[in-house]
Amino acid sequence: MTSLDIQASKTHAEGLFRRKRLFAFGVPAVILVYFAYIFFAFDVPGLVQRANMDNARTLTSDIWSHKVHVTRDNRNGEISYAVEGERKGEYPEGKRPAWVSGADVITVDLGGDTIVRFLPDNRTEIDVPGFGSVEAQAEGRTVTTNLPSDLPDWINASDRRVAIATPEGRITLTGSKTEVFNYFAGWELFWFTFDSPYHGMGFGQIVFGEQIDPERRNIIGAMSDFWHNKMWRHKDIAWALGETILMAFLGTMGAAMIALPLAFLAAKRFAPVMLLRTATRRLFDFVRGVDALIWTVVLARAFGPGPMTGALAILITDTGTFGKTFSEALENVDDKQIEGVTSTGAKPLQRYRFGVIPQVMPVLLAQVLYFLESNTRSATIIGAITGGGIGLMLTQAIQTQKDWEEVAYYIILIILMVMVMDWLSGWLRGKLIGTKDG
Amino acid sequence: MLSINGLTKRFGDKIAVDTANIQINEPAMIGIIGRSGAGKSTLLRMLNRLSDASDGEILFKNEDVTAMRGAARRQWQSRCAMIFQQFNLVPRMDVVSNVLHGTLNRRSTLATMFNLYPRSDIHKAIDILDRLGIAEQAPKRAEALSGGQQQRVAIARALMQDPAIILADEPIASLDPMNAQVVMQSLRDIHEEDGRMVIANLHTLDTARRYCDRVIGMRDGRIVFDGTPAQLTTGVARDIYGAGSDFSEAATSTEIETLDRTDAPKVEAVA
Amino acid sequence: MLSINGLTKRFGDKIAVDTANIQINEPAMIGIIGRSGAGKSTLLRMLNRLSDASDGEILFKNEDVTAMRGAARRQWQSRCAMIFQQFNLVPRMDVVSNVLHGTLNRRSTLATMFNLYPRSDIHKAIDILDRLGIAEQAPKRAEALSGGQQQRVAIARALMQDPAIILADEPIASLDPMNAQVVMQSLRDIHEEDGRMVIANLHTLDTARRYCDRVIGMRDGRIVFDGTPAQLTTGVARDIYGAGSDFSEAATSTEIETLDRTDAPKVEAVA
Amino acid sequence: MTATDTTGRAATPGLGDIRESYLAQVGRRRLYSGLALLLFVVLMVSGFNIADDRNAGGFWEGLHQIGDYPSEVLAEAWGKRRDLPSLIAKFFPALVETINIAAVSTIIGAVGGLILSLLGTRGLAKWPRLIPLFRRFSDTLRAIPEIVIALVLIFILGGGPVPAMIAIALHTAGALAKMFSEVAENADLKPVEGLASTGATWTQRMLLGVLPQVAPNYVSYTLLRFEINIRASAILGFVGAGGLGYELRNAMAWGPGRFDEAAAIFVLLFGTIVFFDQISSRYRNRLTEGQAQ
Amino acid sequence: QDAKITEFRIGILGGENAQDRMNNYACMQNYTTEALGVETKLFAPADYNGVIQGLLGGTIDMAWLGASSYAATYLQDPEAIEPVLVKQNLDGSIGYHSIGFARVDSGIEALKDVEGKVFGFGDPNSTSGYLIPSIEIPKATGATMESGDYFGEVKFTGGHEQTIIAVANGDIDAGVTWADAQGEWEDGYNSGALRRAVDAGLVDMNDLQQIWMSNVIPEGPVVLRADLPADVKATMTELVDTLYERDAECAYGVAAGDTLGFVPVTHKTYESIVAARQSVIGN
Ligand SMILES: Nc1ncnc2c1ncn2[C@@H]1O[C@H](COP(=O)(O)OP(=O)(O)OP(=O)(O)O)[C@@H](O)[C@H]1O
Ligand SMILES: Nc1ncnc2c1ncn2[C@@H]1O[C@H](COP(=O)(O)OP(=O)(O)OP(=O)(O)O)[C@@H](O)[C@H]1O
Ligand SMILES: [Mg+2]
Ligand SMILES: [Mg+2]
Ligand SMILES: O=P([O-])([O-])[O-]
Repeated sequence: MTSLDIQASKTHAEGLFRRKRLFAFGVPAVILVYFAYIFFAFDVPGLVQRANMDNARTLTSDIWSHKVHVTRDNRNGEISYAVEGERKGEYPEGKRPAWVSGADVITVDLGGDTIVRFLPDNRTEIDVPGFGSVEAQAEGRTVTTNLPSDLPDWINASDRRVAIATPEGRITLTGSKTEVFNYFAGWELFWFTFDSPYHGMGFGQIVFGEQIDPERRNIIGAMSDFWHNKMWRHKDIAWALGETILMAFLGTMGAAMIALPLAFLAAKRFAPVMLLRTATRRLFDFVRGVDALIWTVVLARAFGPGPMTGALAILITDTGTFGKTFSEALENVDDKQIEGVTSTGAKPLQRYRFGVIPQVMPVLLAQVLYFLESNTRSATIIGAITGGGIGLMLTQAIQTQKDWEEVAYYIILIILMVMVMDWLSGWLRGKLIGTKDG
Repeated sequence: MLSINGLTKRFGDKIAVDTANIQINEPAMIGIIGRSGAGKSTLLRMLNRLSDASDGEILFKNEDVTAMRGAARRQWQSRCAMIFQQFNLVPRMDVVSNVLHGTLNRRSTLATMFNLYPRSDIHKAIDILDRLGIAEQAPKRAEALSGGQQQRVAIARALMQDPAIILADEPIASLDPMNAQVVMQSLRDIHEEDGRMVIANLHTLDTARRYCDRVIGMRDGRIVFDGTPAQLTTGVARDIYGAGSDFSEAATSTEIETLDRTDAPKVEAVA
Repeated sequence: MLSINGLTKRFGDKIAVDTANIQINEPAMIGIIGRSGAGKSTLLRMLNRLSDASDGEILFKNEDVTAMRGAARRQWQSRCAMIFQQFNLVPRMDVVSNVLHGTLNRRSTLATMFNLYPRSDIHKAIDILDRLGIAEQAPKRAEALSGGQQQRVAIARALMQDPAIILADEPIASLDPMNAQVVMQSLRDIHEEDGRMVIANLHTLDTARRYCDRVIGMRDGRIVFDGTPAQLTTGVARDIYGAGSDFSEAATSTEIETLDRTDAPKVEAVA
Repeated sequence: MTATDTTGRAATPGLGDIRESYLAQVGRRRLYSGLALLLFVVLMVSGFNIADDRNAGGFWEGLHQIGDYPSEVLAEAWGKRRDLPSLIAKFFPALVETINIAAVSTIIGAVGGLILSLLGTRGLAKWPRLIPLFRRFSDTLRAIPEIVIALVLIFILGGGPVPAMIAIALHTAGALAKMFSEVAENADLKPVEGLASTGATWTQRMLLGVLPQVAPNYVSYTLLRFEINIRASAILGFVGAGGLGYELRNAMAWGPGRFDEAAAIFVLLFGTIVFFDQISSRYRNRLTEGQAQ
Repeated sequence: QDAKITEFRIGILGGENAQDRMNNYACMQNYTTEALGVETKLFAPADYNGVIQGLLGGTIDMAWLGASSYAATYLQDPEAIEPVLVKQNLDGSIGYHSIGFARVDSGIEALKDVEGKVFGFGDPNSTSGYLIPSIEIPKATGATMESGDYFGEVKFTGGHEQTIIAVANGDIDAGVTWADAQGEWEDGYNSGALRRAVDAGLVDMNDLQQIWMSNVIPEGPVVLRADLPADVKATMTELVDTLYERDAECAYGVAAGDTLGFVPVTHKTYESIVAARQSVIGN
């Protein structure tokens, strides 16, 4: 190569690298500019300000712990004990937690020497180690206390409301009620609620111990009480999970069964009539494009809320998706096998059965099984709209923003459900495609 | 018996088979030779009615095959089995099922949809496989077999049809010499033992010479030779293949003996 | 200069390289021969530190190469270029970029991400390609090149590293005889002109004899011969290859001259 | 040499045995496929019945009403068709927000998925021992439906597009990591080794050795994901994050009187989905074809 | 038309935790099964529209609607449902109010303080959470409810409960929900969404203050699907009518707070609301 050529080569290469550099800088730069636009379009700075870290804390602590409320109604002096302050979590008449004592003066021992005493006349006395004793009285709509004017940041007081947060628990006082929250790790009442005779019993006691409820054998009674737990509603949740999986299963399989014959109509080599083919394809595009979301809303009118509506929404959308992929698979079938079967004088249906189905079956099965798993997730979301399954329970539990332990429970169940479906579809895929003869 | 009169096939402007006339009066074993694109496959596909003729007629025992439609056509196909270069089996199904496909025309659609065949057919299929020396492959998937074995499965499928005619479109083109020999011998045996007519497209001269009673040569869609192997001189072959004087038969050969004459190692045939 | 002491590599029970001892005191051109599985590749990969030694040490100018970790190891790799049988280029990238990969160790990751190679490096890359006779291929994708050209790109990448040692693992095994000659000659030229040490695994005796100053023979992981090409008699070769008396050098040859002695057509080398 | 037939036959075990064992095999297979079919039919039928039973309205009673709602919407929208363009203009910003959510989360998710896939692929991973860790991590990300993360984040961050964006991005990262690593597993390692031999760092090896190989597939999967994410983003709007889904829910919920709005939003959403569906499938075809050449 | 029914389906309006809603209606479900002798199912769709669609499509037999939801159903199909009963407050009235409220620490004391800020409605089909305030507030402010006109932004939170939480969390500056406006603010009044939120431990009313109150709104009717057999209608009307006498605790749950039970009502009561809804559509 002459030195002139080399020079040309070098210039050329420099140009090449300039272009590559432009590309290498250009793409990230475009993305960066886009992100900058998004940063302001989505109001991220405002969001950072509004972000409520207290909520985050509540959420994380709620997930693994529960609180027991001790509440005095300041108008009638009645004291109630309830897990999470809910009606369903109320201690039965005449029972109360072990850390509450006294009759006229009710003493609540929060632990770590933090003690709250409910005194007569709506008076309350709180011993906080290292701070001293706080005295408060509720009168009408106001609360008076002996608190000094400069307060530590864990006390928040006005004449209408006093809130004290100690490491052991929280106390809030208002004119109408005085509440003490005592925190404990774990999910309380997960197995049995207070009204079950099995509450507080160990596993061994129930399985091997003496009969607890004279009416029922221990295991049967315990299972039934667990199943009907009012607080955690295991039965409803099991049904909800079942409904969600059912939606995914019916929707996916139904769609596959409808899409298979239709796909023949959309595949060039099996549907010589162009008009029919195009019509079928547009139909597929349409049902896919409308999206499960809108189908859900449309179908809810005809079928009402429930899993059938969700299943049908999935079915309709996926008929479009399957129709498209199936017909693509059908377009690509190998002619040789069909021809071989045809040459024996086979009838048209037999040709499809032996010439086509064995070829496309692995592709179709793989596709269907993959969708079975992904539709389990879709069914969760669709349930939230159409009113069925674990999706609705989850969204509503989150929207009411209090029972985060339930939310966590649902989330864990959903993840497990999806993972099990994932595993199941993988297993079936291996079994069916690995061994099945057309 | 089989009479092909003025059979023509046009693809657009292209004439793939040009007024072919063949008369076959007894169940012979016939080889059709010619170079690639000569129209051999097209001819056979018209015979089996896999494709329609543009012109001319095929008469079998005075029945007009070209005119058959629907069930009659399928009925004809079942009497006129076809064997393909690429075997054209259903690879994911087991060997016996593939052989049983030969009975599809006789059985009701519904029963076959569920793979339900009479036990006697299954026995017969295995007998045929045994005759072809691959009975022990019966339960395997077709795709698990070697090329030669697959072609024998295809022959078994053809036999299962109990056909009057067996068409074979370059049955040994995808096979190594050893398997080629086994397959050609099977066809010859079928012809001799069952007295079935066999028409085979072949692309090597020596195979045609060795196994066929009669050889037909095609060139550019026309039949340019029709005679006994003995009449097939090198000169005639040059005509058929349109080759110059550098044409050597060995170049088109796939026979083991031909190879043995060179220095390649000797191969033992194992079924 | 390079001193390999008791170098051993075990894969489970299998000993791929068994206490190899090699002393190299000057930048020589060394060929390693031995049959498949003898441990040649494993030895070279340990030298480049692509894989770790199980035992023993490699000293280069009294530095312990085997002990290097992280950046030091990569630094060593940049001084000890490697050429592979399958070229191991990035096929979808252009030739210049592939050559510039030789400078990766010197450049920051970020800079390479944005293709920020200094202009001088780009010029140098093209000079190297020119030296190897493939400058006009510079803008093409590597995958668009022929095998011989790709191997020369790989050599260019190695040169771009400005290495003290060039390792070549069967650099011509995937090439046709003509390209093999070009590539071996390039390596020889680099050795002679730049004074770089070249260690090449070769599987043909005559190549080793023709291009190398020193030949090392390996068998079953052990070094069984170390000497000049002249000392490499047919008897020694039989030992190395563990062959019987039917061993013929021609059988392992890829040289054009060797082939020319048979009836293969003569090929002109075009740079 | 013509004796193949006889040699073949000599090797044959008793023909009766073959028949028996084949018939037994067929019987077994029929039994299994019969059972599988039966199980499937039972599942489908009982599943249908359970779903029908737990639904407020029955399948058969509802079937004839299927057109009621759409026809009401269409009738009203048709009546007010003149407003349609202005309504489309009105809701266009919401559409842009929906698309933005999908686009940002796809980009972020793709980068996350890329890193996770490289770290979780045998032969490429920087820390081979941690492969199971990264794999389980992406499995978990993939298993969580977007709605879960979105709603939790709305609680902390308040409403708006960001929670939806983060939720979709996380799910996308998990989903793409799986698809990406399937591609990366089949990547040719020779270029990587070639780069390693020059002393390149892990990042350089991945960037220069792996990415060029897998890029077409990665881009194609990312496009597919973008299309899916537009749907996801619309759905999240429906349950609480902003964008077109939120507008659609309000319009649909109010019912007659705003069905023209619902129709306009529907047109936007449908048009967008079909548009990006077509674009992505066209590009994907091109990318994968380009690779085959 | 007088065919036997095989099951009875009760819809529960959205806007509250599905589980809580189911819990509150569990007693009602038992009574219904007892009274009708057929299986009773509860459905709690995510929003008001779910129940409206159910009634229109004939997939829900009974529901306690809001006045606006009733109007929505009536306007789409006047033949679909019949109002039968309405809830009576402790003072015997059958009205309630839309309450505008904000956080105490937000400094918002009246509607004028919300100018330029974020204002939240509940469900588009809610009377107190949307219809009435969307008519009355513009009269007070003299501007429309379009985002940016008077309020900086106007949002739909999705339901009463979500509005309360959104205000308490500061996601929106002010919102509207419903209450009977009887009893103490600190309790969340005697009945209504605020009371339920307090009972559920969601908010502390001391953190919130009232900034606006609508004129009285007629309480929504309990409706029955018009196609139901006459005896079923009679049985169910009787059942709900006497629920308070039968089981006050159950009535508390079903009626969202303290109540005197249910009294008969006809379509006439809701003509003004139907007109109001029509006027909003006209806009
Ligand atoms: N379906 C078709 N459409 C158009 N032309 C065709 C078609 N099938 C065959 N032809 C043409 O007809 C001619 C004869 O083809 P045919 O396959 O019969 O040749 P052949 O003798 O079997 O050759 P080969 O040895 O390659 O199989 C060829 O030129 C071919 O291109
Ligand atoms: N990664 C590995 N794992 C296990 N065994 C290996 C590995 N790499 C090489 N070996 C074994 O080590 C021995 C030496 O292999 P090596 O590749 O070094 O031989 P070679 O002389 O280069 O042979 P070739 O000419 O085939 O390249 C062989 O027996 C091989 O099977
Ligand atoms: Mg042919
Ligand atoms: Mg090697
Ligand atoms: O319709 P309401 O939400 O006011 O009951």
